Amino acid sequence: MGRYVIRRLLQFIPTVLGTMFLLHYITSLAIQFSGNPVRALFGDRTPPPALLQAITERLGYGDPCLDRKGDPCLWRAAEDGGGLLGSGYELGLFFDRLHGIFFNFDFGINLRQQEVTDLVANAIPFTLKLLVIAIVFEAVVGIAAGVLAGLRGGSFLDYMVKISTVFVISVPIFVLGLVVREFVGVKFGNVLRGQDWIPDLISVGVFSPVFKPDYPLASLIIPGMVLGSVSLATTARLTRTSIMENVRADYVRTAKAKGLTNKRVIGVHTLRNSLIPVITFLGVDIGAAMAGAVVTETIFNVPGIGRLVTMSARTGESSVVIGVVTMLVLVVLLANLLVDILYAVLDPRIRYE
Amino acid sequence: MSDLTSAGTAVGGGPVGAGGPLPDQPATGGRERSASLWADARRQLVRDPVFVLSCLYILAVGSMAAFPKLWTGQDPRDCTTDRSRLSPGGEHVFGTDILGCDYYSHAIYGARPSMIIAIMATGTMIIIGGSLGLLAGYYGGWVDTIISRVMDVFLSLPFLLGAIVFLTVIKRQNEFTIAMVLFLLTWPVIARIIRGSVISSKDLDYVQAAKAVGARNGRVMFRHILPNAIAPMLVYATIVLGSFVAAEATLTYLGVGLQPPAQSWGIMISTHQVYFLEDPWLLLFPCGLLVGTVLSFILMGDALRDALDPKFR
Amino acid sequence: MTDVNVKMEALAGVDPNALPLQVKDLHVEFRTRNGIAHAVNGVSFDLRAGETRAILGESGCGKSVTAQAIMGILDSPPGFVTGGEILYRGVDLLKLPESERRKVRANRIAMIFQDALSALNPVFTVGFQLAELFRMHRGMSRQDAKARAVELLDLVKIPAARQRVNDYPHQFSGGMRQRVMIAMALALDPEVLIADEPTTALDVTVQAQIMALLAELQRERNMGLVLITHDMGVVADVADRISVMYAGRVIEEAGVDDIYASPAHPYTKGLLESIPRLDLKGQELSAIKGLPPALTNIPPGCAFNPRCRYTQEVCREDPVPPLYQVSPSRTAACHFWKEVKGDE
Amino acid sequence: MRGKFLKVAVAATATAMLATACGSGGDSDNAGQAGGTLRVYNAEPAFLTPSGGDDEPSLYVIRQLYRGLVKYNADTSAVEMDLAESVESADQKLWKIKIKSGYTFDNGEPVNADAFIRSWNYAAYGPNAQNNGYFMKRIVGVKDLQPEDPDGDGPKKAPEPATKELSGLKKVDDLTFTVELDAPFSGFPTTIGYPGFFPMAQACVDDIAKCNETPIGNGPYKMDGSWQHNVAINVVRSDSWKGEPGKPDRIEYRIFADVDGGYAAFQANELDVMYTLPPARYKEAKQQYGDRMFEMAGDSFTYVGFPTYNDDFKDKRIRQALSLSIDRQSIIDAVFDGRNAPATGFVAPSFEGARENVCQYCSKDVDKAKQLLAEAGGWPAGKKLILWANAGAGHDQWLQAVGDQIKAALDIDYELKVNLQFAEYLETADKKKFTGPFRLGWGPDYPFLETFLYPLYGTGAGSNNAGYSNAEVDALLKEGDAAESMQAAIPSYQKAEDILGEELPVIPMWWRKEGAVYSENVDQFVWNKVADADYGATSLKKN
Repeated sequence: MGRYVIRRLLQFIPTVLGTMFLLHYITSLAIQFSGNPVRALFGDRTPPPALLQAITERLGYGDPCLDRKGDPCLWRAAEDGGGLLGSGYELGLFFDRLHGIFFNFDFGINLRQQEVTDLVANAIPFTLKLLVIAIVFEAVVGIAAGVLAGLRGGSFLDYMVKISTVFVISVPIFVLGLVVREFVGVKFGNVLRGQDWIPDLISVGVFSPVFKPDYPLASLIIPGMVLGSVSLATTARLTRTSIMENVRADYVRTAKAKGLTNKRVIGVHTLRNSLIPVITFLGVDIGAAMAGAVVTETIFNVPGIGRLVTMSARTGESSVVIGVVTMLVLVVLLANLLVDILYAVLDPRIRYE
Repeated sequence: MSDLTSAGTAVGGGPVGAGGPLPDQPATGGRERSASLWADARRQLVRDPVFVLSCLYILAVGSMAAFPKLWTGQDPRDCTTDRSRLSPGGEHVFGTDILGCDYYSHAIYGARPSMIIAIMATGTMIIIGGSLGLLAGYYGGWVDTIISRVMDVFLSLPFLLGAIVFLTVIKRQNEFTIAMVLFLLTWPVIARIIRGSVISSKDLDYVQAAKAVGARNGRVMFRHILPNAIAPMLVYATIVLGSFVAAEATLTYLGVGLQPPAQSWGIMISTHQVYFLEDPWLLLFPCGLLVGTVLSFILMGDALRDALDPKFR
Repeated sequence: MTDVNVKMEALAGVDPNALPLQVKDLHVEFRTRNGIAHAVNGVSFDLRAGETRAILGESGCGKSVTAQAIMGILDSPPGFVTGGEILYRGVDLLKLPESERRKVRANRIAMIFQDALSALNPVFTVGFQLAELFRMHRGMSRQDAKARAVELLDLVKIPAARQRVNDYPHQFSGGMRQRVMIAMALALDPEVLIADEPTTALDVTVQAQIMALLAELQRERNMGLVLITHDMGVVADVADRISVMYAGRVIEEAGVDDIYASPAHPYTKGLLESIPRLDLKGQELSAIKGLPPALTNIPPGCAFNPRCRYTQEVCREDPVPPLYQVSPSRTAACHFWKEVKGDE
Repeated sequence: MRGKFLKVAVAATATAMLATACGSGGDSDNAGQAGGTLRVYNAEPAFLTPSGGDDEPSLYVIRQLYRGLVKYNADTSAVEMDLAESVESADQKLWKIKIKSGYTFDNGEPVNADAFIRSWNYAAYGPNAQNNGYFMKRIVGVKDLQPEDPDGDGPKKAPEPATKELSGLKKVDDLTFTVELDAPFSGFPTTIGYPGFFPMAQACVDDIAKCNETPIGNGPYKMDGSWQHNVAINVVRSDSWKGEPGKPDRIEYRIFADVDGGYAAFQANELDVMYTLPPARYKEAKQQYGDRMFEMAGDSFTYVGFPTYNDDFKDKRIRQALSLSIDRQSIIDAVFDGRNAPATGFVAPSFEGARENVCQYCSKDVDKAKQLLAEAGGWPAGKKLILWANAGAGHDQWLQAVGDQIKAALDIDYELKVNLQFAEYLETADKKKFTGPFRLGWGPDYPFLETFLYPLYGTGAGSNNAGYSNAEVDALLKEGDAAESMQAAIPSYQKAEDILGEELPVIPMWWRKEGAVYSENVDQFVWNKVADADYGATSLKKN
């Protein structure tokens, strides 16, 4: 177990560095090819060059390598001519950024000169709540539907689950989100709000068409369900397949031959094995759900990470997009690592390899 | 679409190629077995109404993309603001959009970019991702280590976020760049499938036998190992085609996809989603076509997997 | 090990003097997309206490399905028992409600599977899987059940049982795993043990050890043993009586000595001839030509007729050959059993 | 002056046309009820400091937290003294400003001459990188605070400015100071009502980051808690404010990522005021909330500029012909649901001195267009007209309609070039690299018609993206700047506008109609022609 974890950790390091270099190179290319993003800050008005320059410096877009198209910004000519090992070069912007991230926890600032770490810190509680709701929703409903469908393979119920899940996968999530907001949040919500006997928590909170600061949790339930619905389909199908495979497994037959009750055969012997891939999926899905939050949060006005990324992408603030994505990628990688370890915990065959 | 990297598992079920296609096949008759596997699969597929319907739908959409003139004689660029947002009916079967362009011909012509993106991205993904997976699985060792680490790097980018990052940076959003971004973010999935499949089949006896009689690496890879990997790859590719069609729409909605005046379903949906309460058909028609296409691809993939995976017989 | 023998509760209608197991005219079919497969077509046999009955046949002849039907663990759908009776001490198991039938499993009739690696749940320790029996059927506490699990592992001669009880199945060698399987089957001291190819997956030396262990335990407990196998060698050593199956039917039933001395069905004869024998070194080994029929498409008449060298017109026509009484204690389903028997 | 620059930028980059408010004048002297909580729609502000905030969402908050020297009349947009006792000048170049005594910041610091000088210096100082530094451009000494980069965009950094103070600002006594301008400007008093000229406390300048999160204001409202980014900003009535008190006890700015989400919240009765509407919901809103909707012709200008530096567009007859082929109203009806007013001049209709039909070529007349085109020698055969707009903001739609109409009228085929993101698009504009007509917008800085003229058409002016240069226009603008009063300046500016109407360096397209809706809880909604929705003056019904 210990060795397994260490091996995974060692694999983790090049992945993180590789991912960060990828993101760094993309940002650099962006600036190299399409110019200074600070300019957009001034809109139709042309700013005095001095002001533009000052803001550019503040934002750290002043490195000369950003003027050379295609330069990966790995090295720069050392100012004193000596540089690393007398080569005349020293570590460039990429290493500055790495240093910033790992030693100072500095992911850069946005065009409004707010720290990306602060932006994320403000946004993350909302995204976390949303994610928890989404994952719980997709896990509970998805697994339940998957188990039912899997146990009765080929039945009407199975068919229903299959069709509805494929359908959910096919509808673009933004269409689903918009329809839910307008019909469930506004139309149906207004009907509820017109009824006095319905508690505010339900009518004003849960059925609020958009996130509401007064009901920080209740008003996230519906957005969370929309976010979860995409992976809900996946979870259900994965569970279904997994159950169908395991229900025929020899050890399930053994369990039956042991005279165990049906409940125990399914609940202990089948489910435990079937859920290993599902739980792994749910873990990996955290990353996907974060990405999905980009759409959901925009539609339901949840002030989380996803909305932050969308708004930054729309205004061309690549510094924020990159900063946030870098941070998210670190989170995703960490989550993947944990999932792998969890996998080893759940499946002893991996553990003792 | 939340994440294409999970779409395979999503739709397929277990990691499609994880255990190799036929883990229990007798060591010798691999080739014959796979031959009869394909024949069986074909027999089963033509009897499956879902598969046949899906195929027909895809064919229809494909012909819209390839030969739009077959479907409509109207020019989608013939617009006049005088007939903005007419309801469906009469001369304009699907009505007109806000600029007064015929919506039906718009929808027909809109099939092309969506299909081009999906096909180009999937094709590149299969060729490059497949080759890398083959190399990694076959040679193992440091080749495998390097390729696997690079795969990890790309897999660590959640699909939508990665696409947003790449496309905000590229800023030239056309069919080609979008397809390339989709490819970049998804090739590791297919590479993984192939790699797993190759690893599980390279120790099979008939492969060892081929090596023992001195077959060259290339021949062993392509004649003996690759055929085993084709079934799971085909299943995944079909499903991913659908996901890419949906992804195009989502990216467009987020403002990083195709840009007007290009015509695609994604653009039609995201331009008109704001009108869906007033003039729902503006959203309904492109959305219906899109959902139908995605649905068909996924159902096709499902049927293929059921047919090709003996476990589900 | 006497306290293991406490039965949970009496099964209504049990006649202690009746045979522990009687199978009468059992029919099982599988309803698949490609048609109905007739896996078992009227199998009958008896089993006395302490007796070992071997069921012999090629893979796909329906012997494992018969075993599963007896245990009531057929995958259903697609498998369905469509006729016959399975009597445990006079009680027809097929007529029992599931909740009653469940109590028969492991308590009175237990089963050992072929591939212990896949038959043991990979994610639980063997201790858990053994203890589970005592917890569920005997209502023991976890601790007591665990202690019993250790005793069982000792019983099947697994060294260092106390430590190994916490190991997972994949940490055991093949032979050890099969011992675990046996321990699991014997845990509740059943009267009938069905062993489905218990040694097929094992090395020859290990095979012998396992068979010896089984035989020893059977003797100690006076259990009836149904040994399902395709291995004539194994049968010769341990079996008392043999039922030979082909295409879902018993085509010959006899004491072990009779069969080996003079088979009365061409199929049995073929099987025997295909065993390499040291005393016939140098001669060509004769194998049965062709393949067994697909169960969805069994030929009319005698199912064996396409492969049989005694085939005549009558064999190709329905009805199938009846079981001819070859001697008071043996039957064979061949129109020409006399010729077969005499033709050495 | 009202910063609509970024409003345009936001509109261009965020959602499609993010309309600002609409409204008619509720009048402020007919006092409604006081009290209650007013919940209003807002987007995420950029900054909550007067020196930094120049976008619409910021200004909506800043205007309630801070107050400046002058304010604007809600109905007439005339300049009225607010914190200033007087703003006077003999030569329109040296202005003397006297401040009323007794006003303080929330933290007790006095609002005196230093407070203004401090704030303006802070904004102007280049290294502070304050957006509103731009507005100090007329004050003497601003060049010393914003030095030029010696090698353009190159690796060398701009030198550290020698001084941190504008030499044109002089304190006379505690409550009096003088402002010296580079050149005479008669409109100066209108400019200082813009939030960029509001005062800042010393404590605020000392820790600007903290002050941005929890502003130390001097206005009728003060912060309740600090800025909850992307969620809400809450303000309550301030006790230290000596002027006319705000009506609601509390104003809650709910922050939305896009206007559609905000509208959904409004429909669910979670908001009392939406100062803008999603374009696509305009019809529906009008139907549903007709009696609670304000509409007003606004002052956001959309135009299609000509690259006059490009040979194809040097001949004014070509420019006139293209303008004549466009039917503005039909595009407005189709694409905007009628939410714009066709432009026939270059100055917002609501401005004093604005006239109709300054542009003779701004209504559709295909025959005349063809004739003018023929006179100019026709359009180069086979050459496509390239129409430019920035990507992702929905401009492509109406521009496509423009192209369709030009094609129909003059048989000139067109091509849309709409794939540049806003930053890159603006850079293309700055570098004068457009190859065809381009879409841009403009919002006024202050309620004085000059704001629509010099910045866009003055030779070498910052936002003269058409590259237009006309000595006569320049002279007339200067004449207006030096006029002895704002009234006296108007005729000169009008003459300049007349020349533009003939020369057509840009095609005026339309003025956006502002539209706002408010809930049943609102008793009297107040819309200020310059400062837009005035939440402090809006009263709520008593429950």
